Formats: sequence, C-alpha cells, structure tokens
Amino acid sequence: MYKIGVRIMPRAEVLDTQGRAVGMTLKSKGFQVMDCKVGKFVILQIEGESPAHARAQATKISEDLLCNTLIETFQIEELP
Amino acid sequence: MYKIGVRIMPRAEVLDTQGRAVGMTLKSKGFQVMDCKVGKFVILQIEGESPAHARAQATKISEDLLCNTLIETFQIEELP
Amino acid sequence: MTELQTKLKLYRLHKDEYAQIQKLLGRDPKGLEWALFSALWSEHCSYKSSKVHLKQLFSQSPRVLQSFGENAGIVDLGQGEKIAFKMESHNHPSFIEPYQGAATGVGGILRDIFTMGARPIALANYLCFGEPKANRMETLVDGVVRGIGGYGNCVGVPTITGQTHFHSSYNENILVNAMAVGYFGKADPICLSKAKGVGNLVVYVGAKTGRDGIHGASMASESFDDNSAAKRPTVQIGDPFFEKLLIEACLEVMKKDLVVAIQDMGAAGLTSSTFEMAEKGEVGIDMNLDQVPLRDSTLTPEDIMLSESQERMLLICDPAKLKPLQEVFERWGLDASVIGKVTQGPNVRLFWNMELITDINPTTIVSHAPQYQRPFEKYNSPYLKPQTPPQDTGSTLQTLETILKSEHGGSREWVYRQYDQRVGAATARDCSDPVGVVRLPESGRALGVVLGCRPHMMRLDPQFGGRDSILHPALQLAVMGFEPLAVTDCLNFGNPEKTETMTQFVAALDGMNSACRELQAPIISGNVSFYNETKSKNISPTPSTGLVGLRSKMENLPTTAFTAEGEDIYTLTWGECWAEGLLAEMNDKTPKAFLNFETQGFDQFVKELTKLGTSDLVSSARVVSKFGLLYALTRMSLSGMGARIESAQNRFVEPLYQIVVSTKNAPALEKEVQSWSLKTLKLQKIGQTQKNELVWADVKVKSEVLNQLYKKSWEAQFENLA
Amino acid sequence: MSDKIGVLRFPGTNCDWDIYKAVEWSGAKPTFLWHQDTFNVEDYDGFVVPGGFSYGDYLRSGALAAHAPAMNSLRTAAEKGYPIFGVCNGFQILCEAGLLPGALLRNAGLRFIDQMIEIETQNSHKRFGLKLKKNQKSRMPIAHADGRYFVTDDELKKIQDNDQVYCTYVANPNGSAGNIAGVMNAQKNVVAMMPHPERAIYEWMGSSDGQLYFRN
Ligand SMILES: Nc1ncnc2c1ncn2[C@@H]1O[C@H](COP(=O)(O)OP(=O)(O)O)[C@@H](O)[C@H]1O
Ligand SMILES: [Mg+2]
Repeated sequence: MYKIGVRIMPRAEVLDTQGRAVGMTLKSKGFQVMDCKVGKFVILQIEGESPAHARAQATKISEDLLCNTLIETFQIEELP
Repeated sequence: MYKIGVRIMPRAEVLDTQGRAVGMTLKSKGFQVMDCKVGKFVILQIEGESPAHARAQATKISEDLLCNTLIETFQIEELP
Repeated sequence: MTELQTKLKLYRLHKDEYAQIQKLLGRDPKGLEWALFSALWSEHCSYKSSKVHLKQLFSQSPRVLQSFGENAGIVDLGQGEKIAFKMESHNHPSFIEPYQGAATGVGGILRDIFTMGARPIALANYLCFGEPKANRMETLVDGVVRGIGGYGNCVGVPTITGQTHFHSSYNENILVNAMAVGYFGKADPICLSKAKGVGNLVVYVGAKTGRDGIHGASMASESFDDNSAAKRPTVQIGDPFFEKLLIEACLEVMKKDLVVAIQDMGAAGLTSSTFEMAEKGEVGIDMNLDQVPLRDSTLTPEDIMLSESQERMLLICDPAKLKPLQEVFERWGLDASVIGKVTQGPNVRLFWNMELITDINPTTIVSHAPQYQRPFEKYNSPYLKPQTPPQDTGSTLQTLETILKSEHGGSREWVYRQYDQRVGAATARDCSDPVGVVRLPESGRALGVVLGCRPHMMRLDPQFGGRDSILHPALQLAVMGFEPLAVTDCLNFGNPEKTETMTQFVAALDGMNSACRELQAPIISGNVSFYNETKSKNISPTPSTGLVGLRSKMENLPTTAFTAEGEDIYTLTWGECWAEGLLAEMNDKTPKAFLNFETQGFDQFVKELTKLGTSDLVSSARVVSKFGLLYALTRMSLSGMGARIESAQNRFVEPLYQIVVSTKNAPALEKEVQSWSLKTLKLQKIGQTQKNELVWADVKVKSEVLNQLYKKSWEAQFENLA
Repeated sequence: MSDKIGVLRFPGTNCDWDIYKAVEWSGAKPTFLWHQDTFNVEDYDGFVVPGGFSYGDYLRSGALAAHAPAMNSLRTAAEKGYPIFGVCNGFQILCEAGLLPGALLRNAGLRFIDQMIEIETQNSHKRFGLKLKKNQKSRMPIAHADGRYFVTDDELKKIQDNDQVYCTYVANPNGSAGNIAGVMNAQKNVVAMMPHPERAIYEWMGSSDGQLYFRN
C-alpha cells in the first residue's frame, strides 16, 4: 500500500477569490503576507505493485477526477 | 520573501465527509484506493527575516486563522 | 475524591440518582450500565426538570394524530394530507463549533421528521446572538448561518422563515433552534418507533460509528464554564449528502412496507434509540455491539453506545423482508447491517464478541428516570395596573433612523440570502416575509410556517412573553388567511436548579399554555434546553415557538408591503395593552408596560381575521411588532409604495396587539369588521397608500431612503460579514 | 405526440422532482434516468440534468457526477445532436463532463446566494427556449454557491462570436465572465444555465417567466 499526496492549486490565470480573501484578512491582521493561494490536498492510500505503479495510478486519478485542468494544476508526491 | 505551504487535513478521528464521497466514487470506478482524505493546501508568500521567522509566522497564521484545530491538523513546509 | 465521586462526576450523575439506581437494580451499577444511566438520565434525554410541567401542556385537538412521545408531532390537514413537525435546539455545540453545530442541528431535526415517514418540505431557524461586537460573535454568526445553509441547501429542503435576535445575555451562550416540517400524502404511511415482533431483526443503517460527540447528551445538560474548550474533541460532523441518501432510502423502505419500526440515532445515539424502541414496544432486544459498523476500530462498547455520529438510523425489520430492504439501501449507496434481534424480553442484552456485557430492563432506565419538582415561585406580573402609553418625545425621524441602523431594526437579508428558500419549487413566500408559505403538493392548499418568541417581551414579563410567543405568530398567520393549527416549541432557559430560572420557566409555560388553549392550537412537539448559562449568567428566557397554519387556497394571499397606490390603510387594535419594548431597552431604560390582556373574544378575532385574510378585502397586511406602528409602516413602505398617515398613536410604543391592513374596498372592509361585533376590537382608518414616500406628521421620507437604511445596517454592524 | 424527456438523477440531486413537474407541465413526458445505469438514447427526445448537490458538491461541484455511467450515454446523446438542458448543478456537471465550455467557480462573494434575479436572452435554443427572443428579460431565482462562470479570454471571445451565449445576468451576482448565466456548446444542442426556470412556472412562485424554457 502506498500513500500518495496530490496537491491541487488554482491556475494562475484563474482568479483565486478564496486566496484573495484569506490574504486580505491576513494583511488586515498585520501579517506580512504578500500573496496567498488556496488549493486542495488529497491523500490516497493506493494498492499497487510498486511506488511507480501507485504514482501512475494517482496521476490517472488526478487527471480524470481530482483536478479540472482548465482551472487547476496538480502535483503528486509520495508520503511517508 | 519565503514561500510556505500549509497542508490542512481533517483530524483522524473526525469524519471526513469529502474524503468519504471521493473515495466511494474512486472505488466504484475500479481504482484500488483503500482510503481517501481531502484537505486544503495554502501557499503563503511571507516577508520575513529568515526561513525560521517565516515558518514561525506561517505557524501562527495557521493556528489563528487557516486551521480549525477542533477538526483539522496542519503541517508546514518550505516550498522552492 | 473517592473513586465513587470521580465516577459520578465523569458520568454526570447526582449522588441521589446513584442511590436511586442502586435501589432500582438492587445492587451497584456495573460496567456499561454507568454509561447508559448517564446518557438516559441526563436532562437532555430524560427531561427530568421539566417533565412535571410539560405534562400539563395543552396537546390535543381533533386534528392531532401524534403528540409528544414520538420523534415529532403529526397534524391531520384533511383531504388525505398530514404534516409532521418539530423544533430542536443545538445551542451548546454551535457555540463550540458554529458551522458543524448548526449544521448537525438541522440534520438532527430533519431525521426526527423523516423517521416518521414524512418527506421534509420546509425548514426554519430561530437564532439568538450576543451583541455584534462581543467576543467571537462575528465568527459565530458567520459559522452558524453557513452551517444552516450548508446543510439545508444540500439536502434540498427550503428554509422558508426564521428569526434573528441580538442581546448581551447571549454573548456567551447563543441559541440555535431549527425546525423542520414534513409532509405525508395520501399514500404515505406513518411510521413509529415502537419495536415489535419477537424474532424481528434490528438493522443499523447509515454512517459508520465514530468518536463524534461521545457524552454529548450529558454535556448539553451542563452549564458552560472555562473548561468548555477542553471538552472539545467531541465535535460531530454532519454530512448533508449522506443525509439526503438516507432520506430517500428510508422513505422508500417505509413506503414499500419493509420496516416494522424506525428511530433515528439522535442524542445519546444507539443507547437512546435501542432502549426507547424496546421500552415503547415492551419487548427485549439482543444486540451485538461488535457488529456495529465502525469508522474507528479502537472504539469500546461504551464509546459505541454513546457515540453521536450523525446520519444513522435504527430499524426493526421482518427477516423475510431483509433482502429487499438491503437492496433499497444498496441502491442509494448505503449499508444496512443486522446488529441484533427483538426478543421476548423484558431485558435488553448487549453482547461484545459473544460475551454478554449488559443485561438490563429498559423500563428501569427509561421510565424510572428521575423527575424533579424543582423549586419555583408563583409569578406575579408587575404590569397589570391600567396606564396610558407615554407621549412621543424627540425627533421621530432620527429615532427611526437609529432603529433601522441598529442590529435590531435592520434587514436580515444577509442571513437568508445564504439559504435556498425555493428548492422543491413549492415556495410561495420566502424568508423576506414573516410567514413562510409552501404549496401542499396534492391539494394545492397553502401551508404557512411562522416562528414566535420575542426575547424582549420575555425579559419584560416571562408570563406575558410566553403568551406572546403564541399569540403574535398566530396573528401573523391569521391575517394572511392561515388558520393556526398547532405549535412546536424549543424552551431555552438557564439553570433549572436556580429558583429564578424555574420561576421564569413555569410562568412562560403557563402563558404559552393558556394562549394555546384559547386558540385551540395544541403544542404537539418540542424540546427543552436548560443550562443555557455561562459563568453563572443566564440567558434571557427564550421559549421559541413554531406555528403552522393552513389556508384553503393560494389566491388572494396578502403581501406584507404596500403594492398599489390609493388604497386605504386601517389599523385593527385589540384591547389596550402596550409595552415600550425594544426601543426602551436600546436606550437603557426599563420599559414601561400595561399587560392586562383581554382574552374574552380573542379566539373569535383570530378566526374572523383568518377569513378576512383569505378574502379579497386585504391587499397587504402586517402585525405591528417591535418598535411599534411607525416601524411597521416603514417595513411596508420599503419597496417603492409608501403611505400618508394621520394618527395620534404613539409612534414607537408597541401595541399588543395591532394589525395594519390596506384595502381597495374600504366600505366592505368596515362592514365586515363591524359584523364581528367584537367590543375589544377597534378599527381605525389611518391613511392611504401613495407612491415613493412615507409621510406621518413630522416624518416625511422616501421609500428608497428607508430601504437603504434598512439594508445597510448589517454591514455596519458586522464589518467582516458583508 | 408529446416529447419524451429523460431526467438524470445522481445521488444528491435535489431538483429532480421540480424539473420533472416543469417538464410535465409543459406537456412532455418525463422519465427519471438513474446515474448508475446507461440508457438507450433513441428512447428519448431530449434530456435534462437537474440541479442539486450531486455527491454533496464535494471536491468540485459536478466533478464526481460527471463520471457516472449515465453520463456516458448522455455523451452519446450529445454527439448525436439530442437537445440536452442543464440547470444549476446540471450546468456544473455538463461543464465537468466536457460537454460545455468553461467551469463554474465559487461565487465572487464566496457565499451561497438565493435571490430573484433578471436575465437577458442572448440566443434561443431549439428545444429548451425556442420562443425566447433576443434581449428578452426573464425573472427567476438563482440559488448557488458555485456560479461564477469561468472561461479563458480567448474562449470567451470564441463563444461570444459563435453565438453560444444563451443568457446573461442583467446585474452580475457572482462574478461570471461576460455576465454569462447560461451557455451552449458549439453545436448548440447542449445548453445550460445557473438560474432556475423550474422555480418560476406559476405566478404564485413569484414569477412565471420560466415557462418559456420548458414549453416549445
Ligand atoms: N435566521 C433566519 N432565517 C431565515 N429567515 C430569517 C432569519 N432571521 C430573520 N429572517 C427573516 O427576515 C425577515 C425580517 O426579520 P425581522 O425584521 O426580525 O422580522 P419581522 O419581519 O417579523 O419583523 C423576516 O421575514 C424573517 O422571516
Ligand atoms: Mg429522534
């Protein structure tokens, strides 16, 4: 079993209203935050023959379902 | 300027409603996914004197604002 | 502390209660029994401080098919249609985690409704917050409203009415009460929670059991203190998506006659559902706790019995029907697991990996729960001496502006805009009107829902305030042409161990009860929430109510704002009672009042008004409420049609009771009202509608200006919630 | 002979009956189609994907529903030119399934909005809104949290030039690109909108302007 993390973030050209709102709140509270983006993190426990196989599965899942590539990008990492 | 990622996940003992629905769908599509958890990922661009200082800021921001510690936990990482 | 003291504290049992348990069992309680008594003898489950008083409630009428004792009350609407409805509090959880607390409050009340076989068709919510600038208040308001919307919108039940109040007494103890209404058509069966049929199976459906809300019921039966934060790890998470599946699947198995009995797992989860089902059916149940579907494999039997994980139901099913039942649930993506069976009894026996761990008679725990006659004093209203209302002073317009800008007089649109008010495509009047209206699917008649209880009246006089919690909403229904049928309530009070609280409680209940009796509108369901106390400070006593009314048709439903030019405006005033009310409070003044209410003939008044409200004689109508006549006229003048008024009445004193109507046919209206021959009722022509402007003596102001003031107040009060 | 209209149902769909009743009102014959089952497209004259919270709106609204088996059949129907109408969550699902251009993001104000609004027709549709005239105004409610229509600037220009805009908001409530409230595919057989015409059929609902979206 492999534990794979998928980080999904809004594309640069899509206005990230949530990130903007959080960023504004942070600034108003005096934090030195220049920019803020809010995305998603999905952790999958995948049954697979090898780390590479699990990664490939995760990539497929992300492309198919977890991520809408029109508005988001994703990045995959193996988790301990 | 430092780029800090905050990964916010539902606490283990708390019901992850999104993860349950996504996991169910993945299984029904034939993916070998044993478990699925859905959380958030926030990327902060922080002005700070040192990496440690930026991290400390991010931790404070996460505790105060980004993470509802009743139901979520968070983890901080420096991003390239 | 001795071992016993520690145990009593952990399980929140009093030492007298412990003695009573010893007597009932003839021995010391052991093992799991502690947890069972703790849950079922909690205030929340046993109503131990309120039961003696609730028994006195007027709860029957020819229309009532089901009153207290089941998950919700049921009223017969005739023509084969029935409704189930109930209201419940989720105050403590909402203060701890506002989003989830409010969301699970909505989820819980919906389960109480569809458990009975009724399809939920409307939601309402009654909210009391502290001062806008109080600590955490913005966060609480935001979370609660999002939570209610998040759940109700997703399950697809429209929220059609509600109330939002603010007062410092709620600064550290907000109130979140949710009401749901469900519908039975001609072919829909009523299902009850009485277990029966030896050999029948006990089936668990819905979400798996986790750690959510363990000890929740007994927590809701305690005051808040600084340790509340430490009690946090038990937050229950609601999943409206799962609930939607559960609604569809449960209604389907009930309609297909696949269940014998059904009960939601609410407060105290599996404990209350199992023991109450067995006790009501006078049967035993054998249950294998190791077969309960778990989300967390480390749960102990005690955790399993006490968990308040959401979206779970317990069903009794004939073994021959198990397969078709499981098929229905599977189609909706849900599991249905057999976890036990109905036995001759009398005992409920709980097993853990084949080992018998508890063997106890459900009557011992359920029916023998303690009942207290908590001390209270006889209430005497200080406002019975006749008085004339005070004269207006100061600048009227300025006062009106102050009211509209305040959190008390401003618009609540920010709140209800976040609720789906029209899913179901049956909503005729949404939250912008005091009475929410949905169309009944089979007959096409109209059902009205309105909430009552004005906390400032309760602070003034709990007995009159209790009466007002019924009469005010009843008038709101009547003037729209709805016959008030029945009532649900949610009695939010402080610590019942204090004489002051119990005195308020008894006085309020007495007021409500007399009003219900007079109107023949029984209270058929409800909930008591005591211990709304933080650091020894009690909330304002707040018996919120939900009234439902029936209207024979949808046509001629009056609007609550003026809509046509040149109509005559009248007031209908009942008796002489009045109160300085909310404005006095805002000015830090103790309000003056005269509250010797004339009951004689009031029931006839409500009946006549109901008829008037369905005729074509009333174009628009409003019950004068907080802040008196000028504010009511202002509210009627917000959408571009104003009025020219001539009246000597005090602008801001709150009449109890008065109604404003506008009509196209003044002679017919006068004739009609005179024909009622009610000597306590006064009909007075006060002016005419006119375009764009409200004019009354020194007040002369454009509708648009009033509307701006009314709509902007929220932003001004809650900077971050715009 | 009345049209047969297939109405898709997903777990979490909650406007299924509302659409069913509106279709029935229009004189057509509605039939529910279950998400887990594929169907024979020839058995129907058109399809509606109703609103609601399919799969609880988890992950992204419409994302999980877009992968249901019934959607494979719907894709076939789309390719064959059958009229398909999505409302609210149905719009989101059709976008996620790639049957319509663009995506629907969280409202600019980050909150759910329920409100009576006004929209303006830009183009009629051969089955769902044939009688709608250009610039005709209709009043009906919106009720959504994720209604901000997004397309890239290039794509926006393309759909505008190609007359794929179905209706626009008179006052943009949610930050949608080009004020778009409803859009069509390039072939103009698939159409969807965020506002709810099925909640504006009878006067007592506050408006009956939704009638034209169902009746031909
Ligand atoms: N929590 C709530 N949920 C839904 N609707 C609400 C809520 N609070 C207030 N409202 C609605 O806002 C409107 C204005 O509120 P308010 O001024 O207190 O009532 P009224 O119109 O009875 O004087 C009412 O029609 C009421 O239904
Ligand atoms: Mg119940």
